[in-house]
Amino acid sequence: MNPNYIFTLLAFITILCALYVVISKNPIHSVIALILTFFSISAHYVLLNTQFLAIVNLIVYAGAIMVLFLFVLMFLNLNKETEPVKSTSWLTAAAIASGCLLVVLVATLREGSELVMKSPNGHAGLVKTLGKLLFSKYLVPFELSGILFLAAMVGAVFLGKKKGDDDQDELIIQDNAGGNNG
Amino acid sequence: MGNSIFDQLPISQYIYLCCVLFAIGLFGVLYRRNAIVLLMCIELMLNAVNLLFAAFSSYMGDSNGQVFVFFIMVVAAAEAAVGLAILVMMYRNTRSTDVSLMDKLKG
Amino acid sequence: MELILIPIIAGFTAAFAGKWGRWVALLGSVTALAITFGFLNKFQMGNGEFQMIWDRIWFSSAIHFKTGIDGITMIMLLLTNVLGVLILASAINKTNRNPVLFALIVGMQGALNGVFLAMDGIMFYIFWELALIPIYFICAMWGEGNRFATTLKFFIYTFIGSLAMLASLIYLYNKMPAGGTFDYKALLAVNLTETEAIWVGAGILLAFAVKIPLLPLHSWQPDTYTEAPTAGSMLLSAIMLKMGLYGLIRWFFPIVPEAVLFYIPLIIGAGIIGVLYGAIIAIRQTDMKRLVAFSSLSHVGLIAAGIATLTMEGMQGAILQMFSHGINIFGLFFAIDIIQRRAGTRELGSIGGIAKQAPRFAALFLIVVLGATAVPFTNGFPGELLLLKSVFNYHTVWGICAGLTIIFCAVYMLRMYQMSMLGKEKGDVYLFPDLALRELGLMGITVAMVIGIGIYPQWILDICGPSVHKTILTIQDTVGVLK
Amino acid sequence: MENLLWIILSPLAGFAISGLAGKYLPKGTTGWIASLAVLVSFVLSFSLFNGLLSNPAAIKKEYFTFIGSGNFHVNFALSVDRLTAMMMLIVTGIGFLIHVYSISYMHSDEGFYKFFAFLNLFIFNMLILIMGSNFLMLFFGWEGVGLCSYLLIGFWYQNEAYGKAARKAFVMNRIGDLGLLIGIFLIAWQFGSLDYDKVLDPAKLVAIAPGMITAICVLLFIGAMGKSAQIPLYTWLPDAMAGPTPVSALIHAATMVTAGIYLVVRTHVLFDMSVFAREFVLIIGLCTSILAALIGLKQNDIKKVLAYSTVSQLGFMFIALGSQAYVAAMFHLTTHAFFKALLFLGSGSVIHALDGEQDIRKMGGLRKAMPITFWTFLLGTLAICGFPYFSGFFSKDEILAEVYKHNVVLWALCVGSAGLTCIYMLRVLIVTFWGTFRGSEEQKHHLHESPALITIPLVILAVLSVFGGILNLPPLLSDSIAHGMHHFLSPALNLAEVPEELSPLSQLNLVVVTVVVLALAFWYVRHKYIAKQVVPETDDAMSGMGKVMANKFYVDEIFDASLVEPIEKTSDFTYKWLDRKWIDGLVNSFGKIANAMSNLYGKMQNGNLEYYLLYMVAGIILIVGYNLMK
Repeated sequence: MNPNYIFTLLAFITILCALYVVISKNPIHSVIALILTFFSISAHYVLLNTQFLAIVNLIVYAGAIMVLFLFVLMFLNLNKETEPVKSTSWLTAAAIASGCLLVVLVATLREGSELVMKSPNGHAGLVKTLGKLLFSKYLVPFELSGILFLAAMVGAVFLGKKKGDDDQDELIIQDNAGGNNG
Repeated sequence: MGNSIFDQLPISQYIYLCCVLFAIGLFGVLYRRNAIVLLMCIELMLNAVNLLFAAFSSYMGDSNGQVFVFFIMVVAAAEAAVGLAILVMMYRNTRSTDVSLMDKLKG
Repeated sequence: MELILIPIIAGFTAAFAGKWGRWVALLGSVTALAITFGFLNKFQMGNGEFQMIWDRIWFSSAIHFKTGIDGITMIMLLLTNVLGVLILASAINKTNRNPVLFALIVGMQGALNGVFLAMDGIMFYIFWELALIPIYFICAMWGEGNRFATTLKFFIYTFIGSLAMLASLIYLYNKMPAGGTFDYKALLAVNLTETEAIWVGAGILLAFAVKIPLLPLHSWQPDTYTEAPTAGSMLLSAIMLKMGLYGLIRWFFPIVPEAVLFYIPLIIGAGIIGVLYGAIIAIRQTDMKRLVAFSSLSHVGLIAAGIATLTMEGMQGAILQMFSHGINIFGLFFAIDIIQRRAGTRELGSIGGIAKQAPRFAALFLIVVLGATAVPFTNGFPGELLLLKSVFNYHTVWGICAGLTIIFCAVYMLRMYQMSMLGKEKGDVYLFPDLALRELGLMGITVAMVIGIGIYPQWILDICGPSVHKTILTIQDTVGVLK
Repeated sequence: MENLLWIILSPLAGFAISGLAGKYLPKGTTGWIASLAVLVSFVLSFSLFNGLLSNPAAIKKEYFTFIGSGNFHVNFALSVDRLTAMMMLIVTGIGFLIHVYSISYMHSDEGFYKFFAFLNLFIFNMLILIMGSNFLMLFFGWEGVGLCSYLLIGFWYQNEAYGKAARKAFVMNRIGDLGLLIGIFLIAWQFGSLDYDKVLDPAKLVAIAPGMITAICVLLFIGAMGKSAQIPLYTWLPDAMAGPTPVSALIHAATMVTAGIYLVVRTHVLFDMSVFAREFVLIIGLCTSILAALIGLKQNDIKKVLAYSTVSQLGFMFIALGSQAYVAAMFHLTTHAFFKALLFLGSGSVIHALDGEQDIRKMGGLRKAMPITFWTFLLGTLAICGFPYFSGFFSKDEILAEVYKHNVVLWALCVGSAGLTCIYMLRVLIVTFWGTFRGSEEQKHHLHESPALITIPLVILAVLSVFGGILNLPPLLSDSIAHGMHHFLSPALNLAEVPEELSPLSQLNLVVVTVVVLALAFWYVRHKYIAKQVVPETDDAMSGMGKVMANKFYVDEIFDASLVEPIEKTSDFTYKWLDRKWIDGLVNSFGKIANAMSNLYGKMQNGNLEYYLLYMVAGIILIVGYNLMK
């Protein structure tokens, strides 16, 4: 099968799903669309012969992160189409900005594509190769990323903790809540 | 066989795809008001970058690029965790996840 | 050296001396005057070189604290210190007893002395800026009307000019071979191409032209003069704008002689147009201070034009006229201040007939007005005569245009005098007490100087003559004989 | 030799004493001190004059360098030659008489001491003007007398109209002064010196371009125009009558206004070189003379009539100067000083008696009440009219003869002008002193002859007016004493010893024609004002040409509309539009731009996250785009 067809198909799905992420009013739909996007991206990885990344992408993104998102959505009960729509001027501004960036990026990276020395190597994406690299050359960053995770975890826990101890905070929260309800 | 993809498919295709994904993500970041969707769009942009990294890495036969993708994923995961925690905090305080309400940055 | 430090120290002391502040300030000021007279005594007449040079390394080996006195400086020092004392004395005994005001005035006197004494480019620049600080606070703290906006405008305006000057000085320094200094003589010695000289000159000229002010950079002036407190207006017009004119003589033409031919017509043109412009506007002003401000614009335009002719007559006339103008404008502002304090306004048309109530004041004020009108036997005349002659010799048409000033000046000065002092009593002048002893003394000194210089102006010309001659020679060395 | 300095210092001292101490001295004392100061000058001048009679060499004295800068060197120096001496006698002599007169005239004025101080200052400046030995000294005095004139015209400063008149006088004088000053600059440029000795040296003049000399002459004459009230700068003089009458007599009739004549006579060497300048002087003089006489015909203010008469007579003097008859001009200057001072003082006496009334329509029949004033005024009038054997007859006749030599048409016009003089002067005389009194009852009750201090100067001046002609008799009458003034002045002026003469017959003819014209004028006035007892109509009743003449041909109005208003409009325009709106506006616009930018950036920092995101993206696009462009 011509990889061009596969690529085109995958790209089509990817972009479609990505667009739906942005367009959909319901956050739940967005999440699902995003998961689909991630799947298609993983497929791209496979196509590129980078199996490790494909797997990790699925596990980390489609698995862990997106579940987190869903969890938060459920937790906050946000699965309604309550989001107010921004004005048309914002729509134009956003469209123009992203359009411009698109043009600029394409223009920049196209030059890069010509510089690429095409010496593809089937082993580049293998788990073995990557594992060797990670535990030799990138050992320190690898360990550091572990610390980063720890910090992120602590931070997330700290932030997410309900500050019941602090009366003042509680008061403010109640006030706000009252204001919103009223 | 495995190499044929690199011969038949020019890398520019990936560049276009990634740029479009990135732009879509950006558009979402700018246009949407729901903070969760915002975060998701950021993930989308990160993925676009990841994909590009991976593409270049494969085309050039250099694994270093993929290591970076790995690290980006690490950072993205951490970012998503912390970001969502902040979001929950914000929701507790304002009963909303509308970023338009986050206008207290003015000095 | 002492001349700079003593007033500044006196200023700092005075600021914290509370009730005694003004006397401390006055003491410092008078001491400075005494030192000036000491210098005048030591001064060798007929010597065009710098004398009594005092030279220490300041920031680095390139920047010295170097002072020296030549004839031109001597006159400016006399002007600064005589008027410094007078202005301080005129400000004392007013309703405002804040020692900071007096401290600022006397500090300003020190900074001005520094400007005139400096023989080092950076030192000149530093004192040039230093003089700006007290006047800013004087105007902003004791001014009237829209004082903050006006003062800020003045400050920024002059500051931009000064920065341009600094840039020019640094450019000159970079042109020197390694081991150069900002010394006056070293700056003189730098050779520039004509284009370079024009650009360097533009930077320096901008600083001076704003301060003088030359048309069309004058628009800070009327507002600032009008809204500044009287002491501020006096300092600004009597001494500070002389910095610009002095700068033209000392720091502009000799430094960029290569560009002289380019700048002469420019400065003379701007000066003469300023003469007419200021005079014509002054004719219809009703605020006395604003009127004097525009008359000042007119007078300094002529002075600047005279300097730019680069002739003995023009430069000496300019120096003489700077001195005279300082005295006259002090007298005018003082008189206006007296009127304003007693009648509550200085708006022409709402006062009149003061002469009837205060004949002595009327007589003294008249003499000052006549001095400003350049009537013979007053100080305005000889300077104006020399200036007009130099401009006339430069170009007949310019000369005639400048000459119109003697007509317009008579019109607006006498209009001001008549509307305020003569005619039927009008406004709140029925209980206008005649001059008190202090005021009488100050006006008396002013008038004595007006007439004294009017009758024997030659002593000023004698003091500055050789230095002026040397300055002109310096310029001519580069340019060749001008015209 | 120190006398020279004392001559000028004496009035200066008088000024200082009366100015500073006058307030505390009794009025009489101040007046006498001031008069004495002038008398001292007069006596010293007279002794100088005596010395010069025997020895015509000029006396010169330099005191100190006044201004020395570069090539420009001017000394404070005095010099006296015969011309100067004559002027000094006129100034100090008449000055003294008028001082004495003023003691009585001004006795009730509260500014008495000030008045004498100013008078003394005037004498001082006038002496500087004529005694200075270079052009700058002349200019000093020139401006100085203008200043004194200003001070004295506006002496009653409470009246705003007077103040305006004073200012007008000063400003108009300054216009002339500018001309003079530029002339002086030209002289300094061309001759490298301002000393009379060096400039007025005929040998040197040859080297100067004729055009330059013409320019100098015209500029000097512009100065003279201002001071001596010639067209177009004459309108200040009638207004100057706002000053006290002695001032009008001294400054605006006898001395200051003749400074222009003195200037031209002094520099006649230059004028001799330039035909154009002479013709210019001649035409201006003639026009002024006729115009002023015409206006004078219809004026009803006694002082205004005299003022226009002065303008007219000054025009006459310039006619003489234009026809190179310098001695004749000086002669007329002298006699005019006598009789015009007399007339002014006489009118002052009348005004004094009538308590400030100046309108001749409210006078009349004063002949009996004020005999001395009447008789002296009559003599003065006859003298100015040129009644045979009075001083004016000789001086005017000489001018007419000189003009005749020059051009017959001009001569005819001059004779006409002399006739007009005769008409308006007699009109004033008759309307004032004949007929019945037309003032109020109260004034009538108060009518009295003036005190001796007023009448004595009148009598002295009357005598001089009658016999002043002796100074320079034509040879027609007697050869031995003829041309006294000519002989006296010729060394100072470098003139030939004996003037060129017309034949006795044509002289006689001229005289006869003149006398006939004058007789006609007499007859007309007699017919109109004595026989018919016509009183000038009121302002409203005037019409046609008469109204135009009474309104001074609207010259003032024309000046207002063509000069004053445009300048004021320009001033407003320049200030409000050009200065405030554009120049200041431009400067402020920098501030405004900065402010607007600051506002803009301020708004951008609205604290909202989304905006910040947008800015960030824009920034990225710009940076990447910029790098791309590179």
